[in-house]
Amino acid sequence: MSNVVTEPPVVAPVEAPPAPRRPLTRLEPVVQAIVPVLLSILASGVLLAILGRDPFAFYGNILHNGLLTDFGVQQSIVRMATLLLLAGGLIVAFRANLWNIGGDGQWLLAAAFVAGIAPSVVGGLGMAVGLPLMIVIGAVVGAAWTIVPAVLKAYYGVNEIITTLMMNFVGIALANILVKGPFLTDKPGVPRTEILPLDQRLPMLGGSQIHAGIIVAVAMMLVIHVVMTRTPLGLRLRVLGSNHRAAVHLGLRPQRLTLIAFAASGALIGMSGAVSMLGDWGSFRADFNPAYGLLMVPVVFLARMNALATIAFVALFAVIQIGGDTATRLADLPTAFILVLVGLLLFFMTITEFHRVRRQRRLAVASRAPRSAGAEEVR
Amino acid sequence: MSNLLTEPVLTALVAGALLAMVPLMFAALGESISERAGVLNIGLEGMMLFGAYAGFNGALYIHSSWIGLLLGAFGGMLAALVMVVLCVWMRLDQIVVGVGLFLFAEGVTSLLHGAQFGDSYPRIDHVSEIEVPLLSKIPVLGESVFHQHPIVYVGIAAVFLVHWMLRRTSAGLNLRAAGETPSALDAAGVDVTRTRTLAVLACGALAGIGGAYLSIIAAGSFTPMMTQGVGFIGIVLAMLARGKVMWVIALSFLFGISLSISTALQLAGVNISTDVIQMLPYVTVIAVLLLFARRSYLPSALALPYFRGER
Amino acid sequence: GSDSGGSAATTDTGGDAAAKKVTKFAIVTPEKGNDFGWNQQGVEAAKKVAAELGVEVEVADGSGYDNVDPILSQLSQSGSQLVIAHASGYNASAADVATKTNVPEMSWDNPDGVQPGLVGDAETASQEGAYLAGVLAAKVSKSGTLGIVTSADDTNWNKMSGGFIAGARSVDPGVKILYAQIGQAGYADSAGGKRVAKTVIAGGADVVIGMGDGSSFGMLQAVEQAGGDVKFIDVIGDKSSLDKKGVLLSSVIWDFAPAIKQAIEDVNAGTFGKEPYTLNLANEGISLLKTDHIPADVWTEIEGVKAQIESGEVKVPLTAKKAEVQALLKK
Amino acid sequence: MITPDHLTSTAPTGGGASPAPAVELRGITKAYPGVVANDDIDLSVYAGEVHGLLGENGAGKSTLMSILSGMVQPDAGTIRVGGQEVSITSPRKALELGIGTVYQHLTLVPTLTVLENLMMGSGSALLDFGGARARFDELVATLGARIDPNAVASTLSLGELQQVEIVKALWRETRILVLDEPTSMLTPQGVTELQGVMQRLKDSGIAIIFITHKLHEAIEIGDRVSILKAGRRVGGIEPDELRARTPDELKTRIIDTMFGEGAAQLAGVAEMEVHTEEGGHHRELSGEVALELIDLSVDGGADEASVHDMTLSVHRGEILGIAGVDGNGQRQLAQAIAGQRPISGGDIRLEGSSIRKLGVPDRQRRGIGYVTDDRLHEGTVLDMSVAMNIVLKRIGERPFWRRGAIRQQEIDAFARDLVQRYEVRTPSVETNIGTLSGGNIQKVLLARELAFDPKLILYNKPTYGLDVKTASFVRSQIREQAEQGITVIVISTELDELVALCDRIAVMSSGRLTGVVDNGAGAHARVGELMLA
Ligand SMILES: Nc1ncnc2c1ncn2[C@@H]1O[C@H](COP(=O)(O)OP(=O)(O)OP(=O)(O)O)[C@@H](O)[C@H]1O
Ligand SMILES: Nc1ncnc2c1ncn2[C@@H]1O[C@H](COP(=O)(O)OP(=O)(O)OP(=O)(O)O)[C@@H](O)[C@H]1O
Ligand SMILES: [Mg+2]
Ligand SMILES: [Mg+2]
Repeated sequence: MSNVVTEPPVVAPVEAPPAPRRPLTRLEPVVQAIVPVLLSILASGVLLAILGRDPFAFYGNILHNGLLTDFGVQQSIVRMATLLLLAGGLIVAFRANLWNIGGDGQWLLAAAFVAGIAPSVVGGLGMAVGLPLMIVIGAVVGAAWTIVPAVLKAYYGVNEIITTLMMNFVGIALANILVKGPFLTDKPGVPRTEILPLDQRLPMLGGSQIHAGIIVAVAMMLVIHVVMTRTPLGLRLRVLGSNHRAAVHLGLRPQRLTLIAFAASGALIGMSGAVSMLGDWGSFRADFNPAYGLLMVPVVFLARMNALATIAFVALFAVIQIGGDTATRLADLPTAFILVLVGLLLFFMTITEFHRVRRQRRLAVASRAPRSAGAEEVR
Repeated sequence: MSNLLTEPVLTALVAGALLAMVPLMFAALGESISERAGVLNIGLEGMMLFGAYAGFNGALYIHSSWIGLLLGAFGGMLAALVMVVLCVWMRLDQIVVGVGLFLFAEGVTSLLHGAQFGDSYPRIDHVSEIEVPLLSKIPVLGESVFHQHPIVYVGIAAVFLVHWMLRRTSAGLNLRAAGETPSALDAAGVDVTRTRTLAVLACGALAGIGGAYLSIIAAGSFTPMMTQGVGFIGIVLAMLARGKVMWVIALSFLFGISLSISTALQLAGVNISTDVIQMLPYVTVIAVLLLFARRSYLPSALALPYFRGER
Repeated sequence: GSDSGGSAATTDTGGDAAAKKVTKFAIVTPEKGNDFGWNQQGVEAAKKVAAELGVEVEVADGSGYDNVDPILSQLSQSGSQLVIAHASGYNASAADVATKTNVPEMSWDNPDGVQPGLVGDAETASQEGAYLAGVLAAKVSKSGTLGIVTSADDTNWNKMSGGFIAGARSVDPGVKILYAQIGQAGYADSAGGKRVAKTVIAGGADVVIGMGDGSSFGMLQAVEQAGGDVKFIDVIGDKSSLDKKGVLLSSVIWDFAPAIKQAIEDVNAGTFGKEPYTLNLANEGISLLKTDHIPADVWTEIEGVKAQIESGEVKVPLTAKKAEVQALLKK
Repeated sequence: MITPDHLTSTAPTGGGASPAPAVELRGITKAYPGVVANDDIDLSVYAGEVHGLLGENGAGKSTLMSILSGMVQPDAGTIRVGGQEVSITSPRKALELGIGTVYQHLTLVPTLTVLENLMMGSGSALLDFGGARARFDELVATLGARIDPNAVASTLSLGELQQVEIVKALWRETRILVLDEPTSMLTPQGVTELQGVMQRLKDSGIAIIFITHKLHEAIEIGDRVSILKAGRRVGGIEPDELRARTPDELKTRIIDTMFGEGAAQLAGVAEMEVHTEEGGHHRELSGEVALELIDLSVDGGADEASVHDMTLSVHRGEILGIAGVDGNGQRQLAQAIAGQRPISGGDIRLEGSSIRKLGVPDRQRRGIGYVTDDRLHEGTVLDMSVAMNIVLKRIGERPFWRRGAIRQQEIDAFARDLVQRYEVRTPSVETNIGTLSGGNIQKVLLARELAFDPKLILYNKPTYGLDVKTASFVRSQIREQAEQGITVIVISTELDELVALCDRIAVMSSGRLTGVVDNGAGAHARVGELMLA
């Protein structure tokens, strides 16, 4: 008994192995990525069979056209540039528990704005100055579109799901007004902005079809990762995200943080829109809305808001998007089938996530034995 | 064009407003219920699409709008079942599954539509409406508001019912607790999972009916992605109603009438871009929020899975 | 992979692209080719021409708008000597891809994008057909009120609306025309189509011309349910096989075959894109569908007007922008 | 439960051991990540008897009770209720077995009214407000409580919430009542009332399990005592012995079992049990004023207490107590001083200069520390590690961050040291703080504040929920700080503690300062009067 006093009981627990997740965490990303993909391939494979299509041919075509041809892989990487920046923007907001559901509105508005003025700006200032400037402008527009939700949230606690959804609808309409109004070309055809000449778009990387946007995107993701995991700001955002009252108590200036998080989120999403216009589209068409923002919401969640993991997930979805169109066409299916595939993929990804958690809990409980021994020695 | 707003036109406008309002009302009512219980259905639009498709088939082949609406409810519940199993039972993330459900529903329904109706584009004949005695004699309103398919009145009644339920029945009380402090509900011996399951299924059924109304009555045909974002607006309305379901009627009517007004303005030759008109409802809400900055109330356990014994 | 990157490809297949004879061409449409409208007409025309000229055709219908670049590029690189980007929403991408892959592309309503040998421009004088529809409507209408319902602010819809208005007024200057648009991009919004069409009919219109894609079925529904003798005029495709209730008065039919055929022949001749490829009454690219709801005498008059338009006697206004339509309406 | 038929159903046994125990736990074991919360525990509770359950923080008391009330499933062990072996798979099952529980952390729905909270889970489809009201009045009468049944829960004070919780626990035919630290948030009067209630309940034949950290309570009210330690039942005191011995003997014995042989001597029972103290140690106070409140007013809004023009000055190195019934504006005052809440009037001066305009972080930089009373929802980020929580008020500062980058090793090392010194029961510093027991979370909060020596510290219920050893340890820490010249303000509802600790005691009642008492002979009584003024 006496040893209790000399040796504080706390020592025993400290020595006790904390829930042994180590081996698991290493394998995890792999499992996380592979299993759900296999499962959804299986499920939609069955669906394909029912529809009388050849599943193997179908998936083969996705892989071939999305990844295995030079052309396909390049297109996929180009698409990644757009999606990554968007996902990054969502990560920043979600980390702070700010549900920026209005990503598409911010994205489209920035895209429309950039596409609208790019031809004159880039033409006038030259690419060296013009293109970076346009990306910045895209960021500014995106950020500006988050001001209302941010202020309402920070100073009045108005729920941001409502406000961002609202601003989303408004943003989409406004983008259309812009392309049909101030930014409209006098050319016939669907209302759109002036086309940014091919040779004034984001420069291609060494003779490939991949434009510099991917470099910007990957760089930003790395920055986000470092900021979120290592810097004070990142930690402050996490704290705000998991406990608002604590943030107030700890003196983290929640209001200011809320504004910062929203602004950063909008800025990254705006950059995504800009890169997409300056890189691949070159012009914004009325009623254009690929709804990338909505797709990225679950993707970011499944990557558990980890920037690096997000890169992997985004790559997967880019390949599906690029390879999918041809695959569905060759299988004589509507492109809508890709949506089915993506939906299933999301379901199965969440399910594997579920099993990860379950496994960890079980392991944790299994770890009682050594601790029990510790208890013995205390008595 | 001033002589345009004749009685028949006004009637058509009000009727049109109702056509747009009813699906939204059902969806928003459903969403309010499940949000009250702490489940956020981002996939509401998906449930509506399922309902629209199933309902359309029912009405088309069984030649009864009621059977159609019933099947619509089942279609919606089928979609809701995904939320139930993954989010309520397995406690997976509601946003991920919700978005997944939405994309999945869009895909599946267009797929089926293409395979089934791709070359025939069948349409449902005019479904019989009932005239509310006396009231249907009132000019304008009589022919529009009081000359509708009964489901419209059923829907409005449902809102009142839910309102009453939330305040006067145990089920309603459990619902509110499940969204606010599930641990307390659990401690009181009520199964949180069961409560939330029922709420989500109810939401699915209502959203499904809303979708079925859209395809069977409002459009008379099914076209892929025909919900046109009504589901998402439903989510917003449910949140704006702040759990007070009566607001759902007012807000969804506001939405419907704003659409009719946009039509009226065009017919009157007023030269406003439809984009501007489309923005108006949302801009109004934002403006209201900005001016009166009311902390929009949301259940504190919304979108959070419940694990017993967690602190 | 064989052909890595555009710049390389460009240098390889450089000049001789124009010299190539078309053995295979491709057509890309946003929706499936079973919509009784724009997409179906395009696909069927392509198949027809392919059969006629004995060349292969690759059909990529239902390609949507979000992955245009990849799809066009893939088709350009899978052995086609001509790609038809069958949607004016594809213009920008078509020009890009053609330049990158150096395979000629035909795009719609894109006169400024023309690059002889590389990017061709196809135009529709759809307003001419709509003008005839207007004449027909005004003649058939008993109420003296006509309706125009569109699903979006769309160039083609605007052009035809203008033509319709002019045609109707040419018959009865005092004719009342109710003009309404469903929404921003209500192409699929069949409920909206029905809602707006109902209102227009309530306004007294007994002939409604509807331009809407999927939403057209909602409009048709409204007309059918209106009962009485309200009639519907459709555009682009021929829905008579779906017309159970006999309300389909006519349709402004677009036949893309002449344009596609001409384009292929020009590629073979190395003169692709020098001239725009136009659909008009003259080359049968645009025509008015003859149904047995149209009184014979009226039809003969329409034939007359048709001749006048072809001879240039009658000038049909071109209203590509909605504002122009509304201005015309106000006149 | 207090219905006549029930009274007759179980013969009151007046504390004597009746044959079959009402509840019998055998070999209960429950493990959590890295911890064995309950390790092969045996426990018997008899009808008409109060069973005091004691044990240091993290000993496993709450876990054991959670198992009994169906909230947690044991890894091993059997439970008998009224002789029948049962498996309590859910709270509903527990309620059906007549087990009512007042949890350590309140379980009311804040947005519902008191009555609605009570009606939750009632079988009937329609809510029977009439019947519920009758039942409520009946229970409230027996408990001698005063609550508005239609008040929304979030507007009640902790004390009132506590009463509602007890009503809730008794709502159904309850034969076994579990009270997990019910007294820790009550004022002396509250505690006395609760004791009366428990007496009445046990007379009516109910078996009560009573968890507390206050030995005298256990001894006074308890008919039987069990002591847990590191998840095991390491000892207990039978009724006869409990009656036979003097309180001090019992306390010494309990403390020794809880903390090991000789612990009592080491610390001194007196120091462990503030109850027995009477503040006497007079200290010389420096003349210089550290903190000044000048006509300070804080608007608590609709559903919170307000503070009305308070004027008060605190000297350097002084320990000033703020006494008062809970919910009389203490928290609002504390938040205003800490900068978390805007003030509506007056001024706050730190060493002469006004700080009213400064935000929370600036005031921290000026040396104001604040230990909140809401450890779960305000004090900590539950899903972050113990180590992180310790440095959360130092984000970005050296040595934990260098050139904007976090230094995890530094943080962990620092945290480990504190965990050692404050004897925080945690598997490791990487463990999520949310899984720690209430008392251990509190220790982390204290460590966080004490580690970085501030000018002025504000304690809100500093020993709330702490076991006697930790509590005395905290008090000694506070005294030490004062000796070093740090100004200390202690807000507490425990008069004994304030008397034991403070130089002066200010008393708050309904948001106003009703008086300031110099500690010393008779202070206890004077403060008591002022509190009710
Ligand atoms: N639950 C909540 N959800 C969202 N926002 C909230 C919530 N609770 C409070 N807020 C908003 O966040 C603010 C945080 O409180 P506070 O004003 O003390 O931050 P702060 O430390 O003053 O920040 P700053 O120094 O930038 O002003 C509240 O004033 C309120 O407007
Ligand atoms: N949900 C949980 N997950 C993980 N560990 C837990 C959980 N609940 C309790 N524990 C651990 O079990 C042990 C016992 O906790 P418990 O709350 O039963 O102690 P206690 O005796 O009630 O302490 P206190 O007097 O401070 O309330 C503690 O070490 C705690 O860390
Ligand atoms: Mg406890
Ligand atoms: Mg502030």
